[in-house]
Amino acid sequence: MTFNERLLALDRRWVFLVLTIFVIIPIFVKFAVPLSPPKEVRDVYNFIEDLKPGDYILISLDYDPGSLAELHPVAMAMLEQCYAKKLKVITLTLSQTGAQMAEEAVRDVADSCLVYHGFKPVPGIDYVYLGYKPYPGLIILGMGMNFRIPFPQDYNGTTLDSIPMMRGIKNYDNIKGVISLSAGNVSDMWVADGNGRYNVKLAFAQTGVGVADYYPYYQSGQIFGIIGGMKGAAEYEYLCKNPGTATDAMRTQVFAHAVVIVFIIIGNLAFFLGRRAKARTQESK
Amino acid sequence: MKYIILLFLTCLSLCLSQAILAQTASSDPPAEAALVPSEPPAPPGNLTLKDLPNDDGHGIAVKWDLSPDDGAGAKSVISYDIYRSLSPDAPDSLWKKAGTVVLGVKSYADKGNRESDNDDYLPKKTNLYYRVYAVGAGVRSVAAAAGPVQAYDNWFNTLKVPELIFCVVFLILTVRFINMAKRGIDLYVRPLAGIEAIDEAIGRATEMGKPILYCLGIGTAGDIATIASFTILGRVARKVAEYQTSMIVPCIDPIVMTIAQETVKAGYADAGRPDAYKEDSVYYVTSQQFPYVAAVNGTIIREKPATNIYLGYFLAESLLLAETGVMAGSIQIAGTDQVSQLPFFVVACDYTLLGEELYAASAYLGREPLLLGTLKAQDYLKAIALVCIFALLALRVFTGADVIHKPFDMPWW
Amino acid sequence: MEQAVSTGTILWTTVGVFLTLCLFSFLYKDNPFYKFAEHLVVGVSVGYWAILLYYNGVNPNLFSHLFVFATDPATKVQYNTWHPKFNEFYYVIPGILGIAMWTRFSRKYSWISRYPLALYLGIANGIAIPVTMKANVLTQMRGTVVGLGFEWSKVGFLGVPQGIWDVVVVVGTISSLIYFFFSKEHKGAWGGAAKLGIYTLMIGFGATFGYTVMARVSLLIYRIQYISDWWKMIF
Amino acid sequence: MKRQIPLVLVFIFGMLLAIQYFVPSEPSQRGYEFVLDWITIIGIFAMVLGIWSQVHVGWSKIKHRSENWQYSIVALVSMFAMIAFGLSPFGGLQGTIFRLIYNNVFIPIQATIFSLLAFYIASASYRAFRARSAVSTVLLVAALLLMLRVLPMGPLADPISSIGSWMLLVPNLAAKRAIAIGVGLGGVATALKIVLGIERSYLGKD
Repeated sequence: MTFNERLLALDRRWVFLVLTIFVIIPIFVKFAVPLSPPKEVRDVYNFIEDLKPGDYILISLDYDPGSLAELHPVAMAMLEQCYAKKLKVITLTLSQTGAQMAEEAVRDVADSCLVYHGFKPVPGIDYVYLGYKPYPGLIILGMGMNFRIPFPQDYNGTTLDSIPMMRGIKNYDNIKGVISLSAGNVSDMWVADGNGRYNVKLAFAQTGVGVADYYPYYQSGQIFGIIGGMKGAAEYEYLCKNPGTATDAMRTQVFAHAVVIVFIIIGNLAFFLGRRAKARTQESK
Repeated sequence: MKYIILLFLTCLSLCLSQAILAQTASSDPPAEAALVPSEPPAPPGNLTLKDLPNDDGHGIAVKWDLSPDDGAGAKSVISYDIYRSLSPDAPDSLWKKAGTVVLGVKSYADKGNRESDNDDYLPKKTNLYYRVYAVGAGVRSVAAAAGPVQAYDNWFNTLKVPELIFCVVFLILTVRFINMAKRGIDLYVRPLAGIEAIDEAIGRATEMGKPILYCLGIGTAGDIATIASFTILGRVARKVAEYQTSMIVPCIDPIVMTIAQETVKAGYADAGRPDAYKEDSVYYVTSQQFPYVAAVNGTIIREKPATNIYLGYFLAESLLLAETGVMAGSIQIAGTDQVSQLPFFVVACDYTLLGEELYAASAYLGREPLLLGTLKAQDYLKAIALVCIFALLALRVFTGADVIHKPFDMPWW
Repeated sequence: MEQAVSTGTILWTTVGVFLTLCLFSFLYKDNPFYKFAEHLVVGVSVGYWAILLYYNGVNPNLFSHLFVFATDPATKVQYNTWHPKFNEFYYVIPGILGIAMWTRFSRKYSWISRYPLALYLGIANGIAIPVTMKANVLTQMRGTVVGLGFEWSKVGFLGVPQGIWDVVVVVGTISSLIYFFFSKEHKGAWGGAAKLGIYTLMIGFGATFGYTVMARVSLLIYRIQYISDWWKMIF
Repeated sequence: MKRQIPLVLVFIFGMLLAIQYFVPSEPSQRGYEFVLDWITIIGIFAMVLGIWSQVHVGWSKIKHRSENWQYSIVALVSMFAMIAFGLSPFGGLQGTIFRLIYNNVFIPIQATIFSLLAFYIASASYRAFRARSAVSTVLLVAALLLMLRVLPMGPLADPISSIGSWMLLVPNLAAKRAIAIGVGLGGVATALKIVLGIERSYLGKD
């Protein structure tokens, strides 16, 4: 049996074994994946980076626990970026099942800021979490008039006017931009009602499945950036120099994909070598 | 516990920050953003009510002219609230809120509930009255009651005309070609690779003395793909009986199992060997997707069937089954209507019936003129669909998008 | 975050991890561990499904129409009082049809079960005809005709106007449809169009396949996480 | 009696339900909902046949001591145990043991079987993606490009990613559309074959 015949008849269990090894390695060996974030992700990052301390930004965590794996890392990295830049962060959710999860995220990141940046953003001064209200389209429109229409109070029941950072903050005119992290069609409402009617500067983070549907909005300039799926999340973490769960998962993904690609290449090489060898033996006959 | 503490701390820090800020903020200008109820916007005008067409008689179509304050000014409208009542001068508490729409919208289809014990019950053939409020920032306009209006049953849904036309054309074509087939007119169909493979595969199983595994997918007996698979199963069973091979049919649904049993039995009877049919060869595994896959994979690896046939409705199990089949060294034939799973079958199986080829397969296998007739009808309707696409696109190119958009923007679609 | 984990939790999670490893062992070869896990999950799932059908199927869909239900004031759970009610007596029909399925236990009367089966198939197929026509044929036709923008000014892939790509979509759709024609052999120009169709299909399939790898690897990552969580819990 | 009446029933109910789609009136809607209940109820009663099939196949394996008969005991015991735990005396659907088994046996096993796909997708790629012919080369290249999107490709990342998006949005869309239209017509044809009684093998012989 020649070498390439043996390769062609390679037992699939070798594929399984190599894949297993390369999926497990990244769990123990942490190293940075060299990612090259595409423009649409860099646009989101640069937008936030270019804001000045004290600027207001609205982050809408419009996903449910089902999309947690892909969107939570973006939320974490982005919130930390905003807190570190001392932006005033308004957060809310338009997903019914996501209210508590979003609240925890907003607070957890604030807590971890103490460790990483030496200060703790204060609720009510540095950030506010407005909670969940039904009818996303109406909420988005209502906030265009005044935040107090859909959200007379924040998640904890404090009236907006008695929250220090919300004083004088009336509607989208007072904030620099909106970033919606969503797994579904809430994004369409943000485009139609938020950007379409009030010209809000808008960016999205979407799940890997849905992201393709929202690229046209990026191309047409209705949104200024888009972060797609686990890869986008890892890229965002990379830009923020804040590797988290998405980077971990991406490390495994890169390895797994590399394994599959290498095997495909090996298979084809063996196939071509075998075909040439066969042609040669036929010639010599 | 930790959350309670955290919540407590959050509240505490909030209170503290309030206290601190209360002192510093005293010099701040008054919070201009505060929601001061503005003047109420002007009410919407010209409220018209009609029975909602194409419904079960529990709906009213409400229309109005936008309020002059819609979309502009300090007292701009944010939304419109629609209320319904049984009497024009009922007190506010007896007006039921039927719905809310955002600014700029000037109609609302009020689809009530048809059960009289439901909170949102909208009675049929009864006088109803409506009010529409323009809602501004914290205030709403005045609203006058309009009505009466009554809701009626409708006997034909005019929005479904396109489907009706296509269905009727299809029926006519089918009947016409079946009649042609009955009269003995030869209907040509091109050869299909996967179909010939089925014949060969059964022959191979006979040579190897090994069974054939036929998997109907994870659909219920109500899924068309499963039904198409039954029609193929009958023919395969017949050939299996003729070749005197055995077959294994694991099913995911009891009804699927029952119909498959009848089908296989009939196939054996057609081949003239009804006694060779074994009831246990068509059996129920479980109704859950992944346990089913585990069991079928086990069967494949242990029985090492000469051929695996996967036809029907498949989801993620497509590749799970097909790769296991490769491990067992079986020839594999697959087909499904699930576009998302076709790539995996194409990659892992020897022959794949793509999409509608699954539906055509029974006609090919049986070669019965009547079945070929429906196949022809299918081709003709496909041609009609193509012509429609061409014509509409041409119309769109030559007349501009508006003309073509108009019919397509109707609620038909 | 140290949290006391109860012995019960550890025990049950260990069961889950053990079964997970049993199933992974199938990748090496069929073995008693896999066979055990396989038969266990089949049994459990049939039992689970039967119970689910009883509580969420028989009760709401049949018994609630034929018998008076009462609510337990303490637990708010509905229970069947077995007192017949008569205003929806016609629900006896599906009940009889269901019981007719059981005639399959008898050789002599098993033909009676064809009646409910015939009704089942008649109903399912009747519903399917217009719905399929609309959902597949008409919706996709509409997508082809008005779903695309045909914008010539907007720049798309490779700097080519988006409108051109929309035309490519239409051409791809039509040539793929031509590939599926059964009445005409793939010869000449027709065969050329069909060939274009099969290439379109293959690019689509390849892209879907390559795109899916990521989602499948994610599933594996979660499983490994599940095992490593257990590991951390124990050690 | 044994074949004719079922065929007539299929025709009548098939036609009625097809026509019902176009009739929005209240009696038609109520009738539709009632008839949908029939399907559910027939399915539930058929579950007894399913369980019987399980028991029958399992029991005959055990009785004849055929290969792997021991495992049939596992399947039967776990099935009846699960049913027993699910019955009211043990707390019904919310019963503790029922929930525990569901969460720690059923869910992990399901997720694990699903995750086997990661391995299978790798082995299938290795085996099947060979540039044997023009068609298979196209398949191979398309899949490869989409997989490369995930790798750090440096300056090549942007072009590869845009080719990938293009393939998903242009040829993939065309392929999906064409298949969907064909599947729709084929599905209607199949349903019509059953309703018109052209296809009747499912009714058995005699």
